[in-house]
Amino acid sequence: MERRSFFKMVGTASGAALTGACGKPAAELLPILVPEEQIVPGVEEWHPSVCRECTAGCGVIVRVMEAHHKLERDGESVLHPIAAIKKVEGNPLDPVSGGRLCGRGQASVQRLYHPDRLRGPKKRTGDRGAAELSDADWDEAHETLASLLRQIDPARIVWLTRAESSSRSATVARFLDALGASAATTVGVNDFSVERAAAKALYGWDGLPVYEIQDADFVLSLGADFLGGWTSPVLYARRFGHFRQGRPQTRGTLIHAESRLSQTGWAADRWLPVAPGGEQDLAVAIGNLLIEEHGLGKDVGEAFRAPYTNIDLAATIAATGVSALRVRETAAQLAAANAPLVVAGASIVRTNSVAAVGAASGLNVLLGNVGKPGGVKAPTTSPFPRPKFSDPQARLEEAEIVFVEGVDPLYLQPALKDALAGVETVVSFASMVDETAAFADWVLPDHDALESAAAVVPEVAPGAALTGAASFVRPLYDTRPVEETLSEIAKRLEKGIDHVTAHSAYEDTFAALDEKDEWDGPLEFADYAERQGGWWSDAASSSAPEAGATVLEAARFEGSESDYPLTFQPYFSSRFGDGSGAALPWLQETPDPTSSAMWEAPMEIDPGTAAAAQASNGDLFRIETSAGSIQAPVYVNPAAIPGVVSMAIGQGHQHLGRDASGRGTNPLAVVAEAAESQTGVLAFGATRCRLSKAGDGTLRQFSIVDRETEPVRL
Amino acid sequence: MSSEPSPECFTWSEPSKMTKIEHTVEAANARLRQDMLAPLTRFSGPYWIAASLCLVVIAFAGFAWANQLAYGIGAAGIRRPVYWGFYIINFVFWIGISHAGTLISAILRLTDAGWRKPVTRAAEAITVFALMIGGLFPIIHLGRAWLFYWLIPYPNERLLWANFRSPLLWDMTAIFTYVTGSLLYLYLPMIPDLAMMGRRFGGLRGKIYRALAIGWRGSDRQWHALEFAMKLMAAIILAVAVSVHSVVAFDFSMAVAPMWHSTIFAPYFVAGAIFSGIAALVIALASLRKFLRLEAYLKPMHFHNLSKLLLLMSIVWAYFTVSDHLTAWYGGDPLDMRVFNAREHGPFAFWFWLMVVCNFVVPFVLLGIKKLRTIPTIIFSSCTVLLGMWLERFLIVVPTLANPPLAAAAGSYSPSWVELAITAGTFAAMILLYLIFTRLVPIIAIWEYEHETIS
Amino acid sequence: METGVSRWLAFAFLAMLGALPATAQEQPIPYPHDKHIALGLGCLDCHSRADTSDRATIPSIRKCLLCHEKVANEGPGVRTLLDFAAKGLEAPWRRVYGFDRLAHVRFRHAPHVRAGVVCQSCHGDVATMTVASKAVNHTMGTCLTCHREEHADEDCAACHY
Amino acid sequence: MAEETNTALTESAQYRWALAIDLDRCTGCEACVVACHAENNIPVTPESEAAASTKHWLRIDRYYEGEFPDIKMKYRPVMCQQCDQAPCEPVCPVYATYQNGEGLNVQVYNRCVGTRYCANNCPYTVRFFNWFEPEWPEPLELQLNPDVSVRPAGVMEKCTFCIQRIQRGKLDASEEDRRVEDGDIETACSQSCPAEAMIFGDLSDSESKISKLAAQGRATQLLDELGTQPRVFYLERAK
Repeated sequence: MERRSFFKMVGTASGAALTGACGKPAAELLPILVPEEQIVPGVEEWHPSVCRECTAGCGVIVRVMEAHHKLERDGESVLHPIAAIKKVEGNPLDPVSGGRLCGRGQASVQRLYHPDRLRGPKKRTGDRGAAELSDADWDEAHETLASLLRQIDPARIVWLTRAESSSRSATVARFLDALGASAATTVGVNDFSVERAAAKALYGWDGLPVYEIQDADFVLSLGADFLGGWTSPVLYARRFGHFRQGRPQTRGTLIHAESRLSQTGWAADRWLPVAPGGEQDLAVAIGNLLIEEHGLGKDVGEAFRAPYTNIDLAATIAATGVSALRVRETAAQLAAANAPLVVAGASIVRTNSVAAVGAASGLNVLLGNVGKPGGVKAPTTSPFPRPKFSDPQARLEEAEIVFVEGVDPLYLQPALKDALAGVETVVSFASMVDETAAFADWVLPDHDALESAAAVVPEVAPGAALTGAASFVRPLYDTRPVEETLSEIAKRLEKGIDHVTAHSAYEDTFAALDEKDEWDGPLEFADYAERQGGWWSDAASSSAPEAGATVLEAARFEGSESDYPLTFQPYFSSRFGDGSGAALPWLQETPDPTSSAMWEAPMEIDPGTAAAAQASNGDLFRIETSAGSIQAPVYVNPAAIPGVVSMAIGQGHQHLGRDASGRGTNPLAVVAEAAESQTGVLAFGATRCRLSKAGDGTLRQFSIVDRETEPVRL
Repeated sequence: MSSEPSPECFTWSEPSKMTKIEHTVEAANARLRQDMLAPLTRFSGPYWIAASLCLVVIAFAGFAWANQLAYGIGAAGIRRPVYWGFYIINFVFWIGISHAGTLISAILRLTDAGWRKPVTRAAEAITVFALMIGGLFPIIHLGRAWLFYWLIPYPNERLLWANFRSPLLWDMTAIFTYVTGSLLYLYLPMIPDLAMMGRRFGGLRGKIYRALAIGWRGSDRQWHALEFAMKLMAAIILAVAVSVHSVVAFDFSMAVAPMWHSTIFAPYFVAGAIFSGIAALVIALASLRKFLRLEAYLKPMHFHNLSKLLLLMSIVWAYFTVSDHLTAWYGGDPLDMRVFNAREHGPFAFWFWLMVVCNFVVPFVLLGIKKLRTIPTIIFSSCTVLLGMWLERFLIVVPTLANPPLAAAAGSYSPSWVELAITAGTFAAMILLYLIFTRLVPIIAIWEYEHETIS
Repeated sequence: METGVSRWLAFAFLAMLGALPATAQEQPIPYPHDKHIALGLGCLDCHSRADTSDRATIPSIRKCLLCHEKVANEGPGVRTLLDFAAKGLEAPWRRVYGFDRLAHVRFRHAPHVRAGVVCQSCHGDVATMTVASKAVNHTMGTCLTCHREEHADEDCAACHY
Repeated sequence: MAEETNTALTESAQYRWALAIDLDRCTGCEACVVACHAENNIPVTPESEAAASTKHWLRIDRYYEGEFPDIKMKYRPVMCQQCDQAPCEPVCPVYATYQNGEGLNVQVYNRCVGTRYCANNCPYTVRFFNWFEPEWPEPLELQLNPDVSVRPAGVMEKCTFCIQRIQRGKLDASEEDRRVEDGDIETACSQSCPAEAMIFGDLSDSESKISKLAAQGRATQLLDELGTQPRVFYLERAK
């Protein structure tokens, strides 16, 4: 979409009144009735918003048109004309999405209209986890929670959330502050704590480094599936497109090193199959070659170079699982490139991931591209707090009340179950009953993201960015934004943050920031949000990097090699993200990129392992680890590394609506409790496993063939 | 002419014994008439049982079709990429069977093969019934069967016309022509017998016979006209029959699908149709012989003659099959080879080799070796040929569709109960139609047979 | 789920509809078009989007109230109207024109109005009607006749998609 | 190549719609697949019917190439290729599919009787049949695009190049009395593509992006040896 046509749309949108359904009871009827100053039948309006499916914070535009909602009134079914959301697309003005959007973002409208969304507040009546809920009253909920909080030691309040920096996180922080509770914590899975810790240690940056792929001519991505489920897939895919074919003379070359052929591996010119845990070794080996053979990094301090030079190169290369030829070739290509770049990440977290990401990021320092075009840029500061990981396991053991918002801890870390069971009151803000909500005493459903006003700081953005949404459709059900719930509770507690709405939340935040002179964005953000979807500036952060040396350490794996000969690595897919995508039927029926399986996430094993286990596609196998066992159908992946069992995260929900519940298995359920050594987050790629046949099954593959030239097997 | 029925027509009489020697032409003719007309009024217990069984199967097929109409064609097992399945296979199969009659009887009539006479009507009836059944399948197979009439070019205000470029339209035209032609061809030689029966039967039944006899008096002029019309129809129907199955073959060979796009398909299909048609005729004659006790008329000679034809067609069929597969294999087009492999040693291999056994090995051995060629072995090989020819159509339709040019779109097919029920229903319908037919007209053309005995 | 049989019937009826005489739909209020037009109202005054959007649209009851709230608030029809308004309801008007779902027609008013097609061509002389009735049968023939005469697009995909 | 396409069409048609897919940019992320579902009222196929009934008008064909460790994925988005010499068209007995003046292979749902011959004759297997009546669990039907038909059981469907957007774009342009300009119309897939790998446009405009891309050395057409003259141009990956 062109910018000018977008302005045209926005003009129409802000001219007309934005609210959807009329407050009046509906006429049953004619689909072409025009209640004046309301949505015009057959005319589309576009409103900017922000996608909340993941934390990347893509600006979107939303197509709103009239539709007819079937309602029960006085025992009669009537059609009520409402402003309905038809489609979500990228906002062309937004520097992150640039008018583009990934599949999850496109599918977000199905979350809004999901048939299993909660229609109002609920309280638990049955056992925890059984999801037996009865209707509750908002006042009752507020009153109960307020009285609980009045009596409680603030240290025993825990807020579990995701790593999203937004008006929401700001409101939550204010609320917890006012109560005297400690800050909200993430669950430690899929929150990029590892990359953040590495950036902090290496460059002293707060936030994720920004990779200027579009201006590089040679990119080595080490452990970062940046075109798949990593940090900001739309931004990086856009940059990748430009990197490949956006410049007249230059075609960027991408080498991808990871322990599975991820989507970045697909798009890459070459995939280097790194042995699990060998990521750090590969980084170090390449660093060694850059320093010793290509004479790079001369102006870098000795302490910084030490981890690369004090090694046995041959042994290190052997540990990577990649052939020496390829390692040397890659190092030579990096050294020869005009604008080389290493994208460092830990899509699959191991026990030494911070060291591995640090060692890989250090290559950029050696290549001298930090802060340069086509190199690594510092993140911009955020006006809102971004929740950090602070050992929820330990905190839950102390907790009396737990709030869960924007995350499904029991799905991402099933091991938290016991700790959560000991907590007296669990409050969930989920809009669909997920694993944790089924465990909660109170489920106080939040508005859907598309119904909410919000301001979000993107995970990675080219410059300072605040992407926002005004609310432009009337909420479908009796839901309340978390901000409002907190405000109601705070009012009862007389904590002085009453009358907080999603809007005022960020306006207040800006005012506070302005006083402290920390924010140079506009105060009238709501106008920006409504008119164009956010406020963005090209201003880049000026914080200079201070290269800190990486402390190397070897990866550990849980389970003995003799009992568990294989390595197990769950991964986050571009389909399901943190697992919440499994609720959306469009994503369920989108074929899994690797196996082309639909409505299922199989375990991927290499042909050798499959032959040894006599497994073929669809056979049901048991993955056994020291933490338990699960069953899943097999997909024999010709590109799987021998001895490595990969499995996409997303299926295996007990709840989360009709499309997710009871389908497949959650690979995180058998991940042993290994922690990444520096951050303490779950190292979900550090478990050994073994396989055994469990029975026959089917794999619904969209393509039953993997090779173009082989005769077809049916 | 007398409208009073002769009383003996309504009495059940012992069929003639083969050993019994007829002494006079008159006595022989009287015996013939009695033997031929007796079944028209004989409704025994087994007849009712057979007819009711058929009705039950047909009713179940009807239920299956209703189910498919109500829930969508998804009730059948066809799915992407195998968009055609049992229905089209059955369609081709039944159209093939229809070649039994008309074509064979026309060839025999034109060549004036004397032994044809007890065979022709039974054969022509097969044609008409098989066409009626086969012609249903394109409609059953439609996604919106109730709109089938849109295939007919009829004037309308929207100036919408059917697409004459589509082989399906050629198909419809050809089949419609063929049905009309073969109905006529069945009817013409029936006229003298209808007139004779009109004299013998009273009541409504007699009236209908007389009406259908369209004033046949047996004058010389009428005989001449009839002879001429039958010769002409035989020539025409021969051309139509060949063209019909060629057009059916065009349904496939006009497509760009691998292994379908073959120049050999038209004659291949015609040969296959005659092949299966003869097999069907043998089985029909054997059943008539047994159940209507026509041993005196359908002699071993008839079966032996037909079996020679069957053997010939088996060899012709094998020749076509080999040349079709050989060219594909030698050409080695990767798209063709994917289908070829799937058929020869892939998932369809079992059915493929079963087809080869049924269509070639069994008839070649049993009918080719004189010692083995007996009526039971002839009937047995006819059965295997029917099975084999059905499999042949399956193996033409399904493997190609399951292996489209883009390998990633490959799929598979297994029929649902709906398709199986409807398929079973059509076989039951064929039997039922035959059962009814044997009670309506004499299954052997009496006048033709009388002519023979006179001459 | 709609059954095949009922679809069959629907089609039969659809075919028959083309031959049905114009019938007046039972409306919640017997709105007299003739009276209003005689008073000087134009079609676009109420069906206000006909010239700019896909649909002509039916006015909200609030538009009726512009006149009927203060003046002309007598008569049984107006009283029904005011009753609806008092209850905060829209009048449940019934549809007079429309295409069958299975016809898959995407009709847009605006381009037709722009091309100079007058309302009467498709809706009959509403000025002489009381309650709107189906004066013109919208069959594919009706559409095509005009499209041919005016050399408008005759591509199937101009309307069916 | 562009030059080979039907010349009779180029003279008479005002527009010649085409799509270019740059496989060097494509990451196989399937955003286009979901975007297509969202735009075109494609019903969700229940799991029991998945794979063989799922109507992915746009799918990603993927093939492994080579052997581990030097293994690669070859992949491409495949949708209706809108062939100039479309095998699907002549075989339809009722003209439910035909080529319109702008080179689109139009599928007329109301005319389709469901012989499925077109699907058999499509070398790309991009035609999808409605085996059952589509269903949306309430209130998911609120999302349905009012500009696109909901196809009933028994009807063939396929990628339309987002004809509703083309018609809308043409009307918008005609309102301003001008031709549709390059970039005015985007298909749902090309609009969503994060890597900007899909470019939709008018081949009759020699200055349009698509015209330039289609004339590039990397431009190929899928199964062009069949002579179907597709309107989808794949820009092959550079070596």
